[in-house]
Amino acid sequence: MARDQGAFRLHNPWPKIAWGMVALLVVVSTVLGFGVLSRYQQNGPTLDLWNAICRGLGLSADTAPAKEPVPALRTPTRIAWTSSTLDQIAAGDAQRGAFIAMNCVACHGQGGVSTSTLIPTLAGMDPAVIYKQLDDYRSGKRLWGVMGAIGKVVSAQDSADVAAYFAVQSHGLPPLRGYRLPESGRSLREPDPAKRLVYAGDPQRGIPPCSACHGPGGYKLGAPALQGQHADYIERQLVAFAQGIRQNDIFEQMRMIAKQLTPDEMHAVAAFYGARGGAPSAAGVAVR
Amino acid sequence: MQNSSRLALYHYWVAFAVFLPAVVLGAWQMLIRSPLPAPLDDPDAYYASVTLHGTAMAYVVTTFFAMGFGYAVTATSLGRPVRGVAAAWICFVICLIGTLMAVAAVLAGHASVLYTFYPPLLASSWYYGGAFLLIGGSMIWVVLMIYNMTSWKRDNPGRPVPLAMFAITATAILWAWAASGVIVELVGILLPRSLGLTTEIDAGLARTLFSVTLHAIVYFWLMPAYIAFYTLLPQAAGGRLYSDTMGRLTFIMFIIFSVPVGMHHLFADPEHGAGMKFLQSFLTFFVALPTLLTVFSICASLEIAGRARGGRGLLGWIPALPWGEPMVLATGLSLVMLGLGGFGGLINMGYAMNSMIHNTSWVTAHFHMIFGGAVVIMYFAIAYEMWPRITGKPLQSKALARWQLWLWFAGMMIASIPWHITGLMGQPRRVAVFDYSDPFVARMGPLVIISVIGGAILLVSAILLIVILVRSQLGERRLEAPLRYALAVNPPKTVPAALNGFALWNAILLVLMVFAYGYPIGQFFILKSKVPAYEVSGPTNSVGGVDGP
Amino acid sequence: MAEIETNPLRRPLPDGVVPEEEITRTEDHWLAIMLGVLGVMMGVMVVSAATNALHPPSNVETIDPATLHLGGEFAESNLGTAIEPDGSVTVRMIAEQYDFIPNCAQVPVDTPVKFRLTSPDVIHGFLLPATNVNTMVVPGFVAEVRTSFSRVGVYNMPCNEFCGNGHHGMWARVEVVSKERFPRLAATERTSCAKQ
Amino acid sequence: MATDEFHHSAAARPEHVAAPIGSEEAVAALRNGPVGALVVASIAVALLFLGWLAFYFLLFIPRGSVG
Repeated sequence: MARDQGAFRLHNPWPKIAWGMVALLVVVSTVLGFGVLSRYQQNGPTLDLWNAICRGLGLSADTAPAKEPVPALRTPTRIAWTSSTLDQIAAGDAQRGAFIAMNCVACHGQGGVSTSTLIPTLAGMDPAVIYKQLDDYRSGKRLWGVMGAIGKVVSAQDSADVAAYFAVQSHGLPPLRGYRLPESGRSLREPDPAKRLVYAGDPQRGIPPCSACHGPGGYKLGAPALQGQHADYIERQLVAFAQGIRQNDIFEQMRMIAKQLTPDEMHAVAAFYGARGGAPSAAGVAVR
Repeated sequence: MQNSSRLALYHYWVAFAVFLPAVVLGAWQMLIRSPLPAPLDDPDAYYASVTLHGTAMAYVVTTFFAMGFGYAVTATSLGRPVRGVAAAWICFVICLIGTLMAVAAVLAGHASVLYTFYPPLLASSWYYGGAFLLIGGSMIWVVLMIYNMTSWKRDNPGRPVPLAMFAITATAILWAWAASGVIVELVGILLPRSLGLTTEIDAGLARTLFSVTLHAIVYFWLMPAYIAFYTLLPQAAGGRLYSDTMGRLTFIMFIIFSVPVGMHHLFADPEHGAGMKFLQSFLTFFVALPTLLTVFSICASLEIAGRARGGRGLLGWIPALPWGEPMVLATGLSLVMLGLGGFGGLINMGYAMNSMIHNTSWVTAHFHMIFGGAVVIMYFAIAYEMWPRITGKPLQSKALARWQLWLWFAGMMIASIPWHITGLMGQPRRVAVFDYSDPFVARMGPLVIISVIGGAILLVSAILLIVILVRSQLGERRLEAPLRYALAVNPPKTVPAALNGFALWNAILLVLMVFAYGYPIGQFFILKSKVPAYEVSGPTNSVGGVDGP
Repeated sequence: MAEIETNPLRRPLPDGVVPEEEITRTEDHWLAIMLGVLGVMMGVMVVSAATNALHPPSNVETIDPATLHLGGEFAESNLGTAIEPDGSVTVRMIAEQYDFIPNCAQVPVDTPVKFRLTSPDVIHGFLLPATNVNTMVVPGFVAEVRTSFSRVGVYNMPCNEFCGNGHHGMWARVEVVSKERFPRLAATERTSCAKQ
Repeated sequence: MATDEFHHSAAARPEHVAAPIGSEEAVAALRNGPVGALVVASIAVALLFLGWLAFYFLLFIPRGSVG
């Protein structure tokens, strides 16, 4: 093909014109893009040619003012979802976790199915959630009575094991995974405020739909499934986030959302999840 | 029925059978975004629906239509049976399996990532696998088109390849270049991650690779329409093609300029410097050239026809044209939408001006005008032109076809023009539901309702299309009418080698691609930008809830 | 074949009436005019981009998305609006599934503003309607937009890129206030509407 | 086959070539060159061009700086 087309024989008129045009395009666009336009930066000094080329390619970035002072660092947690953390959680040993979990029965119930409405059910909870909360108790990022002391005696490995154990327990929170069938009444036109908040959120106040992270149908790493959780517990956590008592949510997300909610809305959303949870077990039904 | 006719017919039917439900989804999506009540107002259903609508329209309808059109053009323009029919059927089956896999994954709720994938969102491997089979499978068609053209050239040395065949081969080559980006993204990044072979995704690289596809794919969709403009329209109008050479040059320019310009879809992205963005913005200007050339050539061809039919005076040829012919009517309507859509495109590619409309409804409006309007209406016209030739039965009826084309045009205008305006007002794309109690959003309400009406009209038109095609095919009367291509005013006896093949242009495109994409893709081997993936249907790996150890 | 030969409809034009050269010349003229039109547009674009320093937002900076909250520029204590020594302001925000943080930023009018955003999870979009502020927020990269606002007011700020099933709930706001109303911040202070 | 050589640019076989008008009509139609087509296409491109300039200077630039 190349031979009878003479694609590289520049004495033929077509290849000559075509290659010439291409060369022209390349030169003109390079000069304009890197030699001219990249020199002029918005709200910044004009760059010399070398810096303009580097910036135009993306090799160098906009320079921040040198060593600006920053506020005292405040972090919500020590946990980051790095691959090593996720690997440790994934490697949790449920059998070993079962032994550790015997210490949890008194409050969190047999098999992690809590009978107390202010204590969360752990059965079926995502192991990453349990792992992170235990670490937050350990580091004092989440403060809640006895859990702080318990957090200090369990190691990271213990946390992963116990998380793995609770994750596979049944009769607790229904599985987070899987798709829910589409259903009408999940948009912003839904009159029931709780259902509206759960499935559609409230964009005007910057509140995303709860279900997008907490299910049903949604998932976010580190966010617990709420369906079937005790309503009183959910409501208390929302209040704690709103009042800043609880601050271990990464990027203030739950604090920001909870501050926007009225007490009635917190109650309604909590009741929605607690009541619609499909009664995990007879003992697990929230008592109100 | 001739084998190549059956081949074309099967492809067309898959395309149109997918087209109708996809239009239904589109109309419903407009409804749920509007202030009007919609059945099944569930945001999750919207995102699944957008994924399905995009996948169906962008990959399935277009690929099957182009393949079917390619076989029909090959058989008729070369005047001999398609070579490699067995491979063509294998290709058909592979693409169909891919389609079914992808659709099943979306319907199961495991693939709400939209047809543009958006890594690090991660869908089920069935979706990516399906997309790969469909797009990768269509490469068999690409090879068949090139093979048919080159073998004809070998058998007819020194003769010009018929313009229609030259153009469909250009389409195939363009599609191979275009698809290379998405195929590398699927095989190199998304499939391995969704199968659990890798742990991280380079979102910036994935987006850059997809941008190679994202603009050129639009020209892949567009090419059958342009082939109709050049080779079918002049004879339908009763005239001759103004210039055969310019037709060839147009298709060559499409190959060269539609691929190394994809980064204008990434103007707002943080992973590329402004210099590289300017280079591709600059090249994007040249992709307007073949279209501007076509506008003139087509007007000139129509003028010849109109004058031959008795049109007098400067513009008297326009009313003299046979507007009752679906092909002529569709072209007129198509050019109007192409003008409006092209205008939007000139705005989008304008370097910094892109910031004004990036990811707003303006963009949705733009490509619906171009693809949903200008291109798809020509698909209809091509189908109306070809149905009698491949089924051997007359069209039932031309009047109904005219209604269908007018409705499609009206629907698309009514739907898209308000979108342009809401886009300028700042309405974001791909949002399932809007809070119309917010005064900022409320101002867009009336415009959104108007576009819903347009959507309903489009749906009526799509149903009408299927009715016409089914009625025609079930008809009794037999008809013998071979497909005919337009003769140029001066049919060239010979053409320069450069206009009779693609080697030179592929070499030029390769150089331009290295220039435009070499650094933008190469930089990811240095940048540390890999990030974890986020599965859209919840965890399926070991950190998942119920699947624990 | 003989029939075709004699069919006048299929005969090429007699040479010299409308020679191919003339057709090519007409098309060439058209092509030249079109190149001129496109050239003018490109000229407008290049000149105004140079004089006003108009670019698509394109600052290439990478960052580890998993550990943003543990320290550095995007720790929660450093989010919000900061005043730089030169009097300009920098707004640092996180775009994550499915919120902007802070979800209401405050900036002074007629002041150089630099938005710096990044994402700890998936791709988001940052758009202020009726302005040219518009960028993708890609995890692993810091997105930066430099601008200044000439009009006081509240700008809605939707996420404009599909980021998952909560995408439609991801709206925030930017409040542009007069210079007098903007708080005098110490170098280590950060502000947002929520903190007022 | 030399007689139908000119058909090859449209289709390889004569039955697939359409020529609804003969040479005389085509000549007559093009006697003044495609002036009407030039007018129509020029108007279309002019509208496009002016519209683009209007968008650039009346919409884009007033929306403020970006970079």
